[in-house]
Amino acid sequence: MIDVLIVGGGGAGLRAAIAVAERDPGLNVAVVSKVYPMRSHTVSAEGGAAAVIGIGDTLDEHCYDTISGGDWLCDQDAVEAFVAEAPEELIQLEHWGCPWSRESDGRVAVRPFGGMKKMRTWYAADKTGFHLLHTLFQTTLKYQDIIRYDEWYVTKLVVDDGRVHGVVAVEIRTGRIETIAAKTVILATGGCGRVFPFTTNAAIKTGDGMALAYRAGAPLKDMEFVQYHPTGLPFTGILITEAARAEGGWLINKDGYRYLQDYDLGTPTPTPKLRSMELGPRDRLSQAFVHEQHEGRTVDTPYGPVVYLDLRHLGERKIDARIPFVRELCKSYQNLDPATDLIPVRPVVHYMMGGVHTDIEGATPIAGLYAAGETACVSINGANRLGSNSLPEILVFGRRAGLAAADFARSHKGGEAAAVRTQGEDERRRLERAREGKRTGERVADLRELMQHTLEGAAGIYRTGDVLAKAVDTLADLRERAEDVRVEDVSTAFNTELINLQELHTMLDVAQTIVACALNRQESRGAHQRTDFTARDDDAYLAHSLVHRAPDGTPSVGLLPVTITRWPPGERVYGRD
Amino acid sequence: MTDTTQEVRQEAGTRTIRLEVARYRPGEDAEPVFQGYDVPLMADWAVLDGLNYVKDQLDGSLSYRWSCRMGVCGSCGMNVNGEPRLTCGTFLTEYGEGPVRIEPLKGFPVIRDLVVDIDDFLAKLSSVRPWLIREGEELPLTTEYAQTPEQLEAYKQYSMCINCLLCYSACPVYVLDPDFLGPAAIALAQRYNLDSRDMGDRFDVLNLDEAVWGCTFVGECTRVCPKHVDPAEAIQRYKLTAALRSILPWSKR
Amino acid sequence: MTTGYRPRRDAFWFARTRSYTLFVLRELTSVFVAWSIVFLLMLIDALADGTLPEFAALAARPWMIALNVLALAATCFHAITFLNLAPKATVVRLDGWRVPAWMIQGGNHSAWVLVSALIAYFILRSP
Amino acid sequence: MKRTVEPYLWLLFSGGGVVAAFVLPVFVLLFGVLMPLGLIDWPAAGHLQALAGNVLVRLALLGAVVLCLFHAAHRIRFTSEELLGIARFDLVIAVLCYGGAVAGGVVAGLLLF
Ligand SMILES: Cc1cc2nc3c(=O)[nH]c(=O)nc-3n(C[C@H](O)[C@H](O)[C@H](O)COP(=O)(O)OP(=O)(O)OC[C@H]3O[C@@H](n4cnc5c(N)ncnc54)[C@H](O)[C@@H]3O)c2cc1C
Ligand code: SF4
Ligand code: F3S
Ligand code: FES
Repeated sequence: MIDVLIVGGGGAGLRAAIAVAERDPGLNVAVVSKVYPMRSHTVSAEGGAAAVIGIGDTLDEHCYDTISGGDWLCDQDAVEAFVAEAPEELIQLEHWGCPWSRESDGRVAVRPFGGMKKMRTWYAADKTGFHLLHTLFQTTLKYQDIIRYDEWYVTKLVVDDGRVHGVVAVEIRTGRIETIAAKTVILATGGCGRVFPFTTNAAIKTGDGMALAYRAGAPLKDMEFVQYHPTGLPFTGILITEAARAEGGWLINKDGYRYLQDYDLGTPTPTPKLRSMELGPRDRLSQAFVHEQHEGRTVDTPYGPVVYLDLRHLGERKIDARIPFVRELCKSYQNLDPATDLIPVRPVVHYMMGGVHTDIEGATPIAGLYAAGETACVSINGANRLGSNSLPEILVFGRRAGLAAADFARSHKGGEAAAVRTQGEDERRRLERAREGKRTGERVADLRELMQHTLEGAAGIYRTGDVLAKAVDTLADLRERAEDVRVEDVSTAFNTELINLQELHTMLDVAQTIVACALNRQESRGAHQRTDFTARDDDAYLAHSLVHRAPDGTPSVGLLPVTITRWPPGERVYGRD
Repeated sequence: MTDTTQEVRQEAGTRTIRLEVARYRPGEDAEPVFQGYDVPLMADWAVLDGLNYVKDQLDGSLSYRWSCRMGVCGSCGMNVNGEPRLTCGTFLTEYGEGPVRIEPLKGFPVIRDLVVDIDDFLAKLSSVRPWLIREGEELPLTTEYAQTPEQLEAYKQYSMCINCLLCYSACPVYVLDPDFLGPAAIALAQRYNLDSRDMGDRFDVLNLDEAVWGCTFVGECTRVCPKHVDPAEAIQRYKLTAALRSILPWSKR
Repeated sequence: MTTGYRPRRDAFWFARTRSYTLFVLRELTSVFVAWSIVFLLMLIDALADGTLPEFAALAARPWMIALNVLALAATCFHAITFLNLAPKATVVRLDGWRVPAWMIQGGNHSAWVLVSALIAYFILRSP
Repeated sequence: MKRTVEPYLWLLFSGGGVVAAFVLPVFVLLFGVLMPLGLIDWPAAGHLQALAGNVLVRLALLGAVVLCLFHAAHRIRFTSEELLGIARFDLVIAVLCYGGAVAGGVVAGLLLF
């Protein structure tokens, strides 16, 4: 019997594992991950992690930036806890060996970031997530009692009588299907960017944890809030980090004009100014792009319209010192050198503000089930996450969830064995049936593509009621068709087609909740912009969307009040003092 | 491949390139066989995009690993025309008219098609104690250990390894003798050895016949490394360290 | 647990890529290093026995010259590769600034030329 | 802790590599190529004998011979194992290679002293 079973070996999952191991070495802790932990998507994060350390910065200012950045949809008690614990977490990472970039006196260096009023973003060049994840992974190796299930894919949460009892998972290498009994489960499966066609997210980001929780009866929260990052490379969707703008990069349209000044984001200055112009929040920058496109001031490419990110004035030396990975990525994937060329960029789906509904300790309404990281919604990100808040979030709430689960495991006995066995058997039969193969039917990839384009059309940067309503029907149709797809691979060994099929199902679940929540929220707030309801409506919608799975399998959306502590809703002001 | 829109596929319809992909199904095949697929030759397609095209459109049963498609997760290493490469960062146009031969990384047991077993490497990775070792009192979580940019520079390069294992596949010593600790694991040990905050000693695991002394300085590991880690250098440096320590037993590091 | 398929050893791995071949050539220079030492010992022996003319006659045989031309090429290849690789093991840092490899290599090669000239001078200098 | 002799062998190998690089090309060039081809004259036997008569020179020669032989032995050991895939006979091969080097050193010692 596992005491704490963590699904996901990314930043949140590994941080939770260490927290459990440190709290009580007697506990059995296991990490199940569909890829080797160091392959998790945290590895791709580039820009940095925010936490107050500098003199002249205060916790309250970080809170305010986060809350106003989230358009007052954040739970302020959670934000306060997050901001207070973030510095310790980043220092803890430093103590574990993370190679943070440094000032010449040996102290950790910080850089500016979008929507932040102070310089408080710690960074390890522009491979922050990579260093963070590898440091965490290597540190977990010190705790030899942490059991790892590498390349195991979790397909189901076993829940009985309102309490979690473990998971069912496939060992991808052998095809072995096993029920892993556990007193507590922490979901740390990351985001779901792959429900959209054009995303910075890795192939593994298919929203599995959200779907697992949702199917098990736990609600998802704020699923309509999908973040578009303003600067992705046009074909691949590879992210050009916000750090590029923080170091002084400009966004220009086809006339070479810094167009952000036309969107109430301040006036251009030669060097970056905090909370202004290119350092505005991501939702506003992505929306400005759409307006430029409508005005015909973007440049057409085979992969859609683009604007340019101009780094040329930074010079080769600064680029190499601060954002070398940007240069490497541009050279290999776009065949250009940012020191001399303009970088074509367009908004790209990047991050999921919503996720599994949890409280401030990471607990879901199902006893023993916790969630942390991008898959969870605590919520500190509200309607729009600020860049560099996610990495500290996965650490702070990964640790909190780990500790809470450890305490739960210590104070509760293991659950009912019979229910676990029958549920496990049912799931095994379902998976084995899927692996029998089927020569006819549509391809997984084709349905996936249809779903992705439906989402892009309906739940993109701007949304509108009737398109969303139509998308509800399209998705319902796709769901049915997905029950009957072609499966060519009947092998037990490393059958990725079987996994892709499971992922298609989870993505469809997640897609349905996104569209349902977006349809239900008749206002514009942060990353959720309705062309038919263009204003923010605090009277009706200063509330989280909470979506449950109805007995007939469709999503049913309700509202939950936002926790306000000290910052009453106000206007979001950028570029004006 | 992020967005296989209909237009892209049509536009590509005319020019194709042949991929010869090693297939191996345990229990069915006695040894790998090659299977040919024609995929669109698109200017900006990586080899990985070609494989994704095969899996999505031609043959759903092909298995391989990938995730980030931006050269940082380390999962998509394969042998492309005999060279270990990250397939997400290797472009089809590099191979002219083709064909492009895609095989699993050499030196590892093949689990399936292009997927190799890397558990041995993970065991080696843990064996070098790749974590920061401190002695005495820890600083509280309000203060960081100071480290100047120069001190950071001293190990930074060795911290860039993405565990893609191209170096193992390229190293004839490892291919010949799987007991060899190998380039990435030793480079990682050096990453901690040279970190000014680390007080650990990894002499006992590095100064072994099958650790640094197994390396004959072929140098291929460094040549194929996509992240410029230079493991060959890390190993030769530790050889010097270990040799000096062996003749001057009182000296450390 | 499946162990998976292990390909058989490739007996001609060193012929597969240019860099492998260069590596093997580099290692094989050691055979000529050994030969050069044998040749040196023969010379010393001849000096001790006072049979230098016989040694000179042997050395002038065409196959002997051919062998020594090869040995010259091999020892030069050895010298170049060995001196080039030296900075790998010895990373020199001055004040945190890492002395670039080409400087160390340049230093090594200069030393090589100097030592060679010195040896040649002592041997050829008329008494 | 497991003991290994490799560090010592490697030091001899590296030292030998440097010596071989510095002295062998010019030696082979002079005695093996230029003189036999008649491009330069053989020095007088007396001159060479006088040179070799110097104890320091003789010691240096002995050192160079031993180091170079160790260098060659080390490489031949590993290269033969890699080329022929016979690493499992390492012990035998090592004894042969280094044994050869030691024997060469003894011969040189006898010749020189
Ligand atoms: C390109 C990019 C750049 C970014 N840059 C920044 C930045 O600079 N600063 C910042 O703060 N944030 C950044 N972010 C956001 C941040 O990186 C992520 O939100 C964060 O890393 C998520 O971490 P996680 O631990 O929640 O999930 P992940 O790291 O995604 O890990 C998910 C884990 O769950 C496992 N898993 C998933 N499903 C299953 C299943 N069914 N069974 C078993 N295991 C499963 C996976 O194997 C994986 O181990 C960036 C994001 C992207 C895409
Ligand atoms: S050292 Fe280089 S080649 Fe080897 S695993 Fe690391 S990144 Fe890959
Ligand atoms: S290729 Fe192998 S032999 Fe050494 S220098 Fe690299 S580990
Ligand atoms: S897919 Fe991640 S490195 Fe290639």
